Amino acid sequence: MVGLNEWLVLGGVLFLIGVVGVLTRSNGLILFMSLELMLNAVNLTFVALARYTGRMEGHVFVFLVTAVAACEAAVGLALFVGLFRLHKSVDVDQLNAMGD
Amino acid sequence: MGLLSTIVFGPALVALLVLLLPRANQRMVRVLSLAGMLVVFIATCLLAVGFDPRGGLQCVERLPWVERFGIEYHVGVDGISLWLVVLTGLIGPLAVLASWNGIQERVREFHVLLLLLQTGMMGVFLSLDLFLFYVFWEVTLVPMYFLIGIWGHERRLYAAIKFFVYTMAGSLLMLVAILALVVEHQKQTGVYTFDILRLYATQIPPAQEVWYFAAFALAFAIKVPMWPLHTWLPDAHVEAPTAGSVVLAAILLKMGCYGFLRFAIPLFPGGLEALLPLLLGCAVIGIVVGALVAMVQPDMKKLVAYSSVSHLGFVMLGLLCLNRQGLEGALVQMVNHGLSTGALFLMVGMLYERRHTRAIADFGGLARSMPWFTTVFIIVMLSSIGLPGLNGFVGEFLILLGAFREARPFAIVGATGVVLGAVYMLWMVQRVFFGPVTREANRTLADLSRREFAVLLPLLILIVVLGVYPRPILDRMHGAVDDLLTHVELHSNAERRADRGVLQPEVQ
Amino acid sequence: MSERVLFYLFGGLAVVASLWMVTRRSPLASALSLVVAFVSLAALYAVLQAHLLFAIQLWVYAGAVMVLVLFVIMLLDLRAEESARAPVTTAKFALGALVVALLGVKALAALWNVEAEPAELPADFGSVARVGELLFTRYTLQFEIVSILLLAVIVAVVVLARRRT
Amino acid sequence: MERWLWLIPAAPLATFAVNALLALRGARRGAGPVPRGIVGTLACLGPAIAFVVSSIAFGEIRAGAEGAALHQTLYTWIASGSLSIPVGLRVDALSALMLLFVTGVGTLIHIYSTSYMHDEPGYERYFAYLNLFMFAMLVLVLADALPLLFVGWEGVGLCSYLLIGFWFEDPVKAAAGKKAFIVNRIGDFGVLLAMFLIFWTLQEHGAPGLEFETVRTHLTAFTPAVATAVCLLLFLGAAGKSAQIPLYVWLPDAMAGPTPVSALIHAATMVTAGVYLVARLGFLFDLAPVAQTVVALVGAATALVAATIAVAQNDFKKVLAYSTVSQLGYMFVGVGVGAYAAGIFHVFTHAFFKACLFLGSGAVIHALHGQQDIRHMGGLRRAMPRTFWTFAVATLALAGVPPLAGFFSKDAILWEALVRPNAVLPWLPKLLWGMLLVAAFLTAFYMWRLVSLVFLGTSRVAHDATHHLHDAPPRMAMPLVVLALCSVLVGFAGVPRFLGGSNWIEHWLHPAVTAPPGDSPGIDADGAVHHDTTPEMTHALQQHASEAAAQAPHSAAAEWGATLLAVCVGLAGLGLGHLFYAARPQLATAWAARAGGLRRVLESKYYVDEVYDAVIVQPVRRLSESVLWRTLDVRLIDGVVNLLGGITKASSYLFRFGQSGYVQTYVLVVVLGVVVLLMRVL
Repeated sequence: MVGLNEWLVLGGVLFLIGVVGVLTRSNGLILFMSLELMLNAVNLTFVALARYTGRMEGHVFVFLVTAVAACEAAVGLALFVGLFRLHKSVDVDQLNAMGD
Repeated sequence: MGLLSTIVFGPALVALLVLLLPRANQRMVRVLSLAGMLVVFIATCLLAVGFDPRGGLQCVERLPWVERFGIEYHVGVDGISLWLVVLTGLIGPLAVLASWNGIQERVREFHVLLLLLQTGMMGVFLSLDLFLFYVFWEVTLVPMYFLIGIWGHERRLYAAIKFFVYTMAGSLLMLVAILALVVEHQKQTGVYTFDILRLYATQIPPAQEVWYFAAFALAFAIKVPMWPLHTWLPDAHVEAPTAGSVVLAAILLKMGCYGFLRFAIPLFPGGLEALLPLLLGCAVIGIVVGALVAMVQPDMKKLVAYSSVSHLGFVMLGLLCLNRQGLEGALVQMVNHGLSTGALFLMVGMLYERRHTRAIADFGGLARSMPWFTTVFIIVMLSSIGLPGLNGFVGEFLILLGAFREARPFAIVGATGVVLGAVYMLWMVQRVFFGPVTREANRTLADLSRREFAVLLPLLILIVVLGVYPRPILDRMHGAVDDLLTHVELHSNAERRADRGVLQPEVQ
Repeated sequence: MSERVLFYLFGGLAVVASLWMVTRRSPLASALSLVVAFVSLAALYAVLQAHLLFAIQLWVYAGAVMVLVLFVIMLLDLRAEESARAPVTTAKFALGALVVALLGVKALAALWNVEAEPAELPADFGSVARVGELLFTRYTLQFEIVSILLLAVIVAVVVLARRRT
Repeated sequence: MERWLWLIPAAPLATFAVNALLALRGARRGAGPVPRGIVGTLACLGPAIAFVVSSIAFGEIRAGAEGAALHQTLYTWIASGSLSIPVGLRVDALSALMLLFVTGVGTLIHIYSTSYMHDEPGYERYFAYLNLFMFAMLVLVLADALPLLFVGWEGVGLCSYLLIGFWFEDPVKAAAGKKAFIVNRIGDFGVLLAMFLIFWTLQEHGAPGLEFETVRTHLTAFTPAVATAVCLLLFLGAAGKSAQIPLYVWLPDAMAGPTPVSALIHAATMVTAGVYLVARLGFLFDLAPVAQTVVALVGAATALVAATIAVAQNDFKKVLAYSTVSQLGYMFVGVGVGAYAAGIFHVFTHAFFKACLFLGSGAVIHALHGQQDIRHMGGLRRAMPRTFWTFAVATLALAGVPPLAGFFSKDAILWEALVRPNAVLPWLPKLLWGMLLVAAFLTAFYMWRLVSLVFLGTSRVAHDATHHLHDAPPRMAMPLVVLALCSVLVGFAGVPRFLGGSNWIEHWLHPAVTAPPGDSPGIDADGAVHHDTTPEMTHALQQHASEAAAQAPHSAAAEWGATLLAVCVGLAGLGLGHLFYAARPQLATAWAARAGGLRRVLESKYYVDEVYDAVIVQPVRRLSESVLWRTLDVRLIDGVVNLLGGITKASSYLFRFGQSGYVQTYVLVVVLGVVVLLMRVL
């Protein structure tokens, strides 16, 4: 049997990789993909916990998170398309209209 | 939904509907907004018709909101708020009509904000729960800020921010005082409540009462605005679009006076006593200085704005006196000022639409090209300077009569405002309407259109009718004013009570 | 025993693919590695007896979302940009790594210390019927909210994507 | 009759409404003109109906007992606490007399106007204003309480403003209207305060109310100090409305209005409202000897000063205007010394002959197409005989030539001023008498100067104007003749006893202007007030006082002497005027050259307007502009506000660095936050 701690650490590692991506990549699309990775890491944790507690709620939440992530993907990508039309770039380093 | 809730939330509901309309269909937006405003106005009229003149709070609606802190949705109307509500209802459709041609950009957003503003103002006048009141108080701030900031004139941003910051600064202090008061009340009785009727009974040590009162009074005095906190007003008025100026002058300023009557004075009568000379002084200085400064303004809108400072000085003088004549005069004067100054701003706006200038020097001799306009303007001007037989006189007379008893020197100085009012108004009328036509553009100006006349007609009728027969308004106030006076007398110290003798029945 | 093998196989694959995704210069490469990571995760769900989620992960993530991403990447034609700049500036990377290290050390240590025994599972654990039952009984409201969210997103995306004329 | 009193003001109000609508309709582009006949007839109908109803009311009061009055309450206007202001109309002896000549003269002037204003584009507007004026004036006269009187009081001021500025395109005329309104407002300030003081005084006395009858029946409520304050405040109002020093400056400027307006408003009716107010509250003034002294002194000073100015004016209407100011001064001396009947009598007679004079001047100006400078007139007697004769009769009446109207009324005032003792300044009666005599001489002099320069001598009329010279057309001549006849006849209403008359007018007015017996503080022969007297004693003292004033110690011989002296002074003035301006014009030129400085001062009206401008108007404007507005509001208050704003803004720059707008910076901060949290929790 694989221990719960191993599953959790795997989830944590994936999550951290996602965080690194979000923090370091300037390409908006990769940044976005890193975000998806973080969501998936959390999903993995949910599923693992469901398996070890025997309760199905975790599955329901993963289901809901997936739906929300799909929404996010749709809107996010649409925004990137719009941004690209406007600036010919999806580089988040160049997007600081809110700053000044 | 009860009548009052209809009045409060009706405009917001219409605003939602307006949002659903297609952006391109401006006419539809205007018609729907106008219809909504009219329905609300009719509702306020029903309220006035069904009002029981014996006094007391009426049409009360009460729902728990945040039960843990005793916050409720609690609205009701009495003789003090009744006419302000009706006035708000009346000004609403006029503001929409006044923007019919003047506003051409972002029409939908403009009307949505106007409707939300209506909801906020109605809420302020009808709330009987301090928390609810504060929410509505702040709600009025936002639409007005955008109305000035988006549809205003050249220096609109400066004016909008000044307006916002001034009012916000005052109301934050008030929020602190509200919370302190509720906590104090909880300490004494063990229950949290924001219900002002129960808070009225809170006993506050005199030393602290002054500070509570000062916090409330500051918020309200800024809104009134009392001298020397008035400098946001001219800027806001000058930069606001016509409808904004009208609503600002006719209703928003009255929220300050109303706040004094409903909250600051009955909650902390002792505080008023301590600060009375200061407030009276500011009111009277406002009357005189407002009039003097109005006299030398080169800009028509600014002139009318400063005249508001002067008129609101009268209102404050009357309501600070706390006797029947003064209070009722102040209430009547609030309505009168709403009618006459509202009409003045409407008409200045009409001139601006034609000539794109508000400078007095750019006009002259308009009486020849615009006889109807001139006639209406002069009637409104006469109402504004308190010609007996028109509405302005009734309020001014009662205020000065009341003040003459309670604060004779202040009343005498204040009465000079009657003279000064005539000076600045007549001088402006002379320079704008009389004399030869000095600019070619003025020679062919179009007279009042049917729509413009329709906007002004209700105001004109009220100006004359309320001047000749103000009783319908006065009679519905007596009960509420008596209640207020009785309450204040009971809660202020005995020495003052004996001195003033207001509780003793007056000889009829 | 096979469970442990599968765990290390797909877990390792997921980690490697994720790292690959984060470090690639080309978005296309990143996206493809992410597909690998998602598929690995789907396999892990299967290991964890989450049959429905296994399917969903494949369809929605590895399928729909990633196709969408790839589609956008190709639509935007990002090659010009990817060559112009380094994928990661040194300062930024150092900062990110530092923060993640700080976070990681503590968090992973804590996670490693969790101990639990696997529960006895009913036969239909993770089946469509069980998940559906929960969704339509206890979590109806959440389910409906998500459906409204989806509707809103459809409208929003249409509005966003429409070319202004 | 009582039920129909409302008709008196309602009739002109109705015609005003119709004419105002017609005027506004006419102003719309493309609207057809309304026949002038309809407008004019309508306009005359209003005051005519009022005249008829007033006459009936007058007859009813004459038939009633002494002190009879008609009273009608329409509705309660304002009610607040103990204050209740009903709209009540009341006709007693005093108001009945006023009604009669206001509506009578008013109707005549309306008829005159139909012809005089016939070619004006603003015909309907003119009559609308004129009707509105009649309404306001009648409200003023009919009011049974101060607030309602104040409605009329301000109403006539408004109409005066509108009519002075009737030709609004001329900035000078528009400014004259504004000046009239504002100066009147200064007076109204006094009336307002007086009302407040009366109300609260009576309230403390348990009888809140502002009706004249309430004041009259509660005179004991007024201590001398309060009574003096009230009366001085009221007099401030009266001085504004009736153009007394220091507020007389608006009336000469008011001549900018059409001439019939000058006749109606600025000679016959409105300007006498101040005198009416003092007489109406005469019982109150009787309690305030100091106030009475002020009224009399100001009146006499005004009479004298205005007469001197009139001597040097060259504008036809300005001469008449200053003459009006001067005559109003006379009236105030009358009411100021407590001789209310004499004062009102002069109001009454003055209305006729001064209206006649103004209408005559209107006929001349009409004939000369707007020429008002008397240096460009002369010899018009031949071309305009009707105008000349009526004008001459009115002039003689004004100069006090017996037995014309002015003789009786002026003489009554002179005599009362001399014989009524003054408690405050014992030497005052003789001073007043002297001042009035000088004024009478000057009046006769400048009036005959006017007649000589306009109608006698050789013509100095511009050549092209001579062809169009015409006498007053019938509708203008009729009022002139009627008024001239009245100027001859109405004086017989007050033939004094020593001339064998009954002094009807004094008996008529007596019950209206005096305190009711038994409920007022006593007044002894010196005018001092006693509060500690019983009602019986009071009554006795009052009787004694009036009898003392009327008879002893002055014999009929003294009265004969004083009257003869006054008549001689008047005749001397006329004679000198004739000598200077008709018989030997070079004499006038020589004298004028010798006293050039004096003449300039008089011609410039003592520079009063300039002084007011320099001392009051300009400083106030400068104070408002540069101190109150630009310094206090803009620099100081806004400065503080902007400073606070600036501080906030400056400090926000510090925080702005955090708001870079880069997504990743925000994420970094979030993650750091999580790190910190984890450090704490784990």
